[in-house]
Amino acid sequence: MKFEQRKKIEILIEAVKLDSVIYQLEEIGVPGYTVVGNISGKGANGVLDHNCKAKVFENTYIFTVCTAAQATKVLEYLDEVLHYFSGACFISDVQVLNTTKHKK
Amino acid sequence: MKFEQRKKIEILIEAVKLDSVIYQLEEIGVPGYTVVGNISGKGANGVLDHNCKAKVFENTYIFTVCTAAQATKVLEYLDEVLHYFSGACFISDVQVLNTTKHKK
Amino acid sequence: MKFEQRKKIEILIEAVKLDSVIYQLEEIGVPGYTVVGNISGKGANGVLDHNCKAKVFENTYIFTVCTAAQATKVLEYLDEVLHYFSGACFISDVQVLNTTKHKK
Amino acid sequence: MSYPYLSLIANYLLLLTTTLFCFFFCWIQANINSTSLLINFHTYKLKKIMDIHLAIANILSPPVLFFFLGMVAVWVKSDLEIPKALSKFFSLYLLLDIGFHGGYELHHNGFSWNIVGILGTCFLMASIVPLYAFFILKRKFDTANAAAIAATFGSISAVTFITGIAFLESAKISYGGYMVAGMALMESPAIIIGVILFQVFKSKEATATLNGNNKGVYQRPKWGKILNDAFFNGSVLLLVGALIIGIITGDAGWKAFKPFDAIFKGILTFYLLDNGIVAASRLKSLKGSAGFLIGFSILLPVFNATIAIFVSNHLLFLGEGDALLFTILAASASYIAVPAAMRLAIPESNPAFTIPVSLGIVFPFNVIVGIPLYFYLIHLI
Amino acid sequence: MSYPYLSLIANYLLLLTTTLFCFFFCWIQANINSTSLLINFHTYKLKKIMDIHLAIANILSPPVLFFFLGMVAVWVKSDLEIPKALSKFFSLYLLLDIGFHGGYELHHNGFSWNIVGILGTCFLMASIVPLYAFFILKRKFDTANAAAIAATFGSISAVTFITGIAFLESAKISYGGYMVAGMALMESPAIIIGVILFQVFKSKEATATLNGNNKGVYQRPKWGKILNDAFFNGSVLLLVGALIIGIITGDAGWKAFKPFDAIFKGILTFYLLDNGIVAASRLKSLKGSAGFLIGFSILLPVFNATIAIFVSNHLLFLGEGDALLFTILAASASYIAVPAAMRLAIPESNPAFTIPVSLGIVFPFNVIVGIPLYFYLIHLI
Amino acid sequence: MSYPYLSLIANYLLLLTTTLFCFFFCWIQANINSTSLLINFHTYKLKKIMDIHLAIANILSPPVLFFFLGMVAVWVKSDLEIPKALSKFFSLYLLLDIGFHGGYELHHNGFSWNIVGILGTCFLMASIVPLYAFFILKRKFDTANAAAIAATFGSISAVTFITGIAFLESAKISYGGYMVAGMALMESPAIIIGVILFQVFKSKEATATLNGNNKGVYQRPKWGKILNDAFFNGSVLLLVGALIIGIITGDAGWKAFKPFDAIFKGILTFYLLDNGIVAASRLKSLKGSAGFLIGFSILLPVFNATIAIFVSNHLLFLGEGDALLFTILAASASYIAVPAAMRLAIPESNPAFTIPVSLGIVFPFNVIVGIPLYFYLIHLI
Ligand SMILES: Nc1ncnc2c1ncn2[C@@H]1O[C@H](COP(=O)(O)O)[C@@H](O)[C@H]1O
Ligand SMILES: Nc1ncnc2c1ncn2[C@@H]1O[C@H](COP(=O)(O)O)[C@@H](O)[C@H]1O
Ligand SMILES: Nc1ncnc2c1ncn2[C@@H]1O[C@H](COP(=O)(O)O)[C@@H](O)[C@H]1O
Ligand code: NA
Ligand code: NA
Ligand code: NA
Repeated sequence: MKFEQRKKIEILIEAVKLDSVIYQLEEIGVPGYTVVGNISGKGANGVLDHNCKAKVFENTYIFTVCTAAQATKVLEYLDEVLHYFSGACFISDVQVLNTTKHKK
Repeated sequence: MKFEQRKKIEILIEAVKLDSVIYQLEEIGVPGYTVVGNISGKGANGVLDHNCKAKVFENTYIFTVCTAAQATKVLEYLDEVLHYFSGACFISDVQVLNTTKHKK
Repeated sequence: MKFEQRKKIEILIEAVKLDSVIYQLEEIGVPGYTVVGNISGKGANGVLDHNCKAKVFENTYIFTVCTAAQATKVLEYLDEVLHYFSGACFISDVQVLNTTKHKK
Repeated sequence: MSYPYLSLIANYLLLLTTTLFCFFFCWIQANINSTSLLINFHTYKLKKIMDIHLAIANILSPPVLFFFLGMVAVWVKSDLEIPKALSKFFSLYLLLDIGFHGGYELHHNGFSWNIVGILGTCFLMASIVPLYAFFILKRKFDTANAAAIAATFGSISAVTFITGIAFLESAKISYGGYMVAGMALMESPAIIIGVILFQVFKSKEATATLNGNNKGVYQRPKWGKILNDAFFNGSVLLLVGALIIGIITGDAGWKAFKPFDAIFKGILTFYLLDNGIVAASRLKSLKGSAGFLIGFSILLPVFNATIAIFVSNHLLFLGEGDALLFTILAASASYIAVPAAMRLAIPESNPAFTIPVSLGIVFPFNVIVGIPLYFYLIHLI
Repeated sequence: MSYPYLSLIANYLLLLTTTLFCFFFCWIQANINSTSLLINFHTYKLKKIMDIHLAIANILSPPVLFFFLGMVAVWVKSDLEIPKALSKFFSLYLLLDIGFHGGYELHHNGFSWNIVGILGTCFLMASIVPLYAFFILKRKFDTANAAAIAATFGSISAVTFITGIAFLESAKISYGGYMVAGMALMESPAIIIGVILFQVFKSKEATATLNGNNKGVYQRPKWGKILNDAFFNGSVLLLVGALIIGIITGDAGWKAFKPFDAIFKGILTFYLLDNGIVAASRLKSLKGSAGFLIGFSILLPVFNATIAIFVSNHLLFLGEGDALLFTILAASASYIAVPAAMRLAIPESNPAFTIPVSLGIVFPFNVIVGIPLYFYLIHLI
Repeated sequence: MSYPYLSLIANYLLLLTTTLFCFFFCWIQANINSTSLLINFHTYKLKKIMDIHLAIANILSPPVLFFFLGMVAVWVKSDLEIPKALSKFFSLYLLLDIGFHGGYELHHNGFSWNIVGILGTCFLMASIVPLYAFFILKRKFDTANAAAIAATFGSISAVTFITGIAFLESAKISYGGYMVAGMALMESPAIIIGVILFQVFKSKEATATLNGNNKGVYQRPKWGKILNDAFFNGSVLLLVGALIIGIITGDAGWKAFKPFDAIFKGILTFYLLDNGIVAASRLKSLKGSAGFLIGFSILLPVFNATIAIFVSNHLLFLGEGDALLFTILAASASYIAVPAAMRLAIPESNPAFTIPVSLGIVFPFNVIVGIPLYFYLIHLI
């Protein structure tokens, strides 16, 4: 078994902005990402829920595991987006099980 | 970009107790929390599922990223709750991307 | 409050293979696991979605917190599974709040 | 990881009871023809037996058979499942429909002092059942679990009630819209009585808890929240709301709603299919005092039903339809609201008792055996 | 964490308006009998008042009452909720049904130049409303929020429209299938006008943003995406698609679809129940300029309605049914598509203004007070 | 990240075929009037052509048109989507309804040896198709993928079958309830044959896997699980269960269920709308041997259909309704159960082949072109 050190970036972002974030992740070229549905939460901007009709008060959760270099680019992008859009961003260290598919 | 060191507390708790946990998080004053829906799992108390009618065998997942001081208070509360209620609690270190909104 | 150092293993795996993975986790004897529903994502094998009829393009997300010894066994199993099945595996360190129930 | 032993026995017992019951009725059915000449002169009795015929036809009604199919799906490890969102919607639909229909009937037949008497008795029944159930259960369980299980039996199961209504409709027997109000009244009292019983009797026990380290800091949910949850929980609110709206809108309202009401049996069919799946899965988690629990969960409903039949016949002078519904309410046990409320108010109680009992045993028993049995008894008296 | 103050006032005002309105109509209703002899000779006027009677009957229609029930559920902190998947399905069903039905009607009555005129006016109305709304709003809000709220008012709410259709159907008043096309046309223009208004007027403002550190790197969504989202969003596509399919398939298609259309009122009932829950929750998040917003959100729809009534009477010569629908379209505000589009195109705008206004105030006002009020006015003229 | 090339071609081809087909029928339709006088004497042939008329009317049936709308939604990048829970429910509803209805018919018409013959042929057909499909596919694919795709074609698509039933109902052509049992029988054999084919032929290949490091430790799913999944999967169980319940409950059961069955076409419409969305998205993921796959996926169903038509005409002597359903079963490919079963049993197979083929090409082809085409052929013979 081989492992590689990677950064895990967890992103919470307003539902309307999810597509843009995904687009940017793909532009930067992260090896993958996962979107978790059915999210609700509370932060500086009050309660966000997946159960209200208006997508604007809806929350989405997406995480990506990528190299430190990619992480820096992702964070620079998010730093800007989070000035305008509701959300949060958490970074941590993970090991990735390096199977053939996930070899960079 | 500025980052701050924070604690991430992941909580799995019986659905009936979710409201109390959220109430307590807000009392303690964590800057935010996220609830992830559609959870199922297994632990010491057997299988919990979101798909059975009775809310008592239902599981919820909530995480909060907060300062070490807040984390201690949250953990003290949970230590007690988890004597009576099904659930688990995991703590890890994360960096928070410090945008204007998330400045403490 | 007592804490214990554990490994958190996050697994993303094709929906058809979820049952086998869970079966293996139980065989290895991890103290518990949590399955998060409503997942979608993208990786080396393209977009996976929970919203298409065919389960084969569906993604599942499961994580377990266990001892390092158990983690090794889980990873050995996954190393093999991930040669054939779409998915990813991330490992990190967490502290577990050790209530009576979660004492090993 | 071995397949729970006792659940097998439970499944088996259930199947046995049901089969015996079916045989019993088939025997009656078979004898109708051969004996019909003999008892031809005794027309009254014959008519009664003919109605029993009806009862059998109803065990074989699609919703009940689909309930079976759901159980079979679990037993053969099929992946058949109803999405949770739909299952929640079905129950909302059934409550809204039954409430609205009850309101519409009340709009027509008006309110009388007689109805007040019936509703009062409903309320009383829901308060007394948990009391005696508690003292029986105390012999086997600690205070917390005894109180929780007792409350579960004291409250009602709306879907059992609705299955009873479907039964009456196929048999073309009428019932009063106020019975829906009676059901709403019987949902919550048991919760309060359960909590009171626990508070009173636990102080007599040693205060040592399971874990031995109850630091006393732990705050129980306050009565405010308990009462709010009990009386304004979604089901009660929707039921009562629909009832009131039915009374207000009368004919015009019901006419507009009618085509939606027409799919009632279809929705009930799906809901019971789902309940069959969940009930069979929950039977698996029966452990501990399972033997006692299984016996208790079949005898208590029958005992409650007997009292209810007596009351409805000798005190309330109810018609057959109303009597059956009242009996079903008394005999059924809650598997949604009460177990959740108990879990929160009495966290020392173990849901691994309440749910398998109410959803795994009492519900199937009532739907398959109970409803026609109670009807048979009411009919004979 | 204190319960938002102003939402209480908003709730209160809403209740007050509604109550006053109900009293007003009850008073008319009460006077019909006493004065009926007096004005018996004036048959024409009497018939009008009789029709008002109808209007009252419709405030008391099940869907509207269930909307109230949903609001009550939030006020008593009940856990009643409709699963999101169902709520989405209900809106898809309503759009498909109304589109299909409109298409079927168009298939029968054909297309005329008259219809082109009506559709053109719809489009114009949807383009003008955001313009004057913007300049009124600019007095209290910055450019971003003024543009976003103005666009919200310029667009329409399909469910308000559909509630209007249910109203017409109970009152047995006919309307044209082309009004559905009119609705589709009125959904999107406001989005484009809102964005243009913002682009034009923000340059006149200081470029400093809220955070003061707009590095200018930030890329706004391109016009391509805005236009694509505006014209091909799910609701518009389904509505227009169903309309076209209705035109194509004609009688055969409608006949096959008819039984599914029959449950229309039931689905609307559930949808409004859900909307009541969400509306009441959203009212809570009203903050900031709430006083102004509440007043504005009641006066602007009434103002828009007045213009629409004038236009439909003096320019378009519409029948009562069509006039009511046109008026409802003008008076309603978008609570799904436009707030989301504005959030993306004008991120400086705050959704804490648009949603509470459109879903928390305008929607209930139109459904409860507006529809019968506009009908009354149209009827009087 | 470039838009997959071949999917464009696939979409284009599909549109082309469909358009040509429509033109073809429109041409017939147009000629009916002009030639009707000419062939008036030839009444028999005319009646046939009139029925073709029916066929065209059915391509323009709402469900099929909404299927198109779903595809259009993807092409214009709309956000239209049906919540997954509803889409699952729709398929459960359709299976339950069709099973129940089939059972009810069997209850009436009874079981005959003739039926046994038909069911046996169904089973045989489902076992032979994957065999010859495998050997054709082996020329282009490795054993794993050839076996998986072959199994996909051997099994059936319930919704295609149901669309066929809707077609027959509009055309007022009767069919036998046993065809539903035939469908249930045709679901699973292909899975087993696919796995056997793979097991037999892979040993002839080099054992080196894709990754070259197959340590041999890897455990394949056992036959027990494969068989259990194949015969007790949710769809089969619900279908067969509903069929049996339909037989048991007969008239009384069906009468109660009737109003729920009435919304059948509406549910089918929604389900096809959803399938249109998913099919169009899946077409995008066609890569690799796309050219061969597209051709193969249109020719094989037509070939299977031809055999089926021959068999149903010369061996089984089926009526037009039964013959069409049998043909549709033979021509359709599984896009839910089989691809999932193959993925688990033959992990070396790539779902990027099975799904785009079955859901992206075969399903649309059958629904749009296939059903009326097969009907036309059956009718001509
Ligand atoms: N400290 C936090 N811990 C966990 N989730 C958070 C935190 N802060 C914000 N969030 C999530 O991010 C969403 C938006 O945050 P905000 O923009 O601060 O309102 C919230 O609804 C939460 O779901
Ligand atoms: N070691 C673990 N790893 C991941 N999830 C866990 C673990 N232990 C418990 N859980 C989750 O917490 C829930 C309740 O645990 P328990 O009270 O131990 O039954 C389970 O259903 C799981 O969802
Ligand atoms: N680097 C990553 N970060 C987050 N999720 C990932 C990553 N790589 C793969 N995944 C998830 O794993 C699934 C399967 O990955 P793959 O087999 O590489 O297509 C994807 O659909 C994602 O949900
Ligand atoms: Na009871
Ligand atoms: Na408007
Ligand atoms: Na086939």
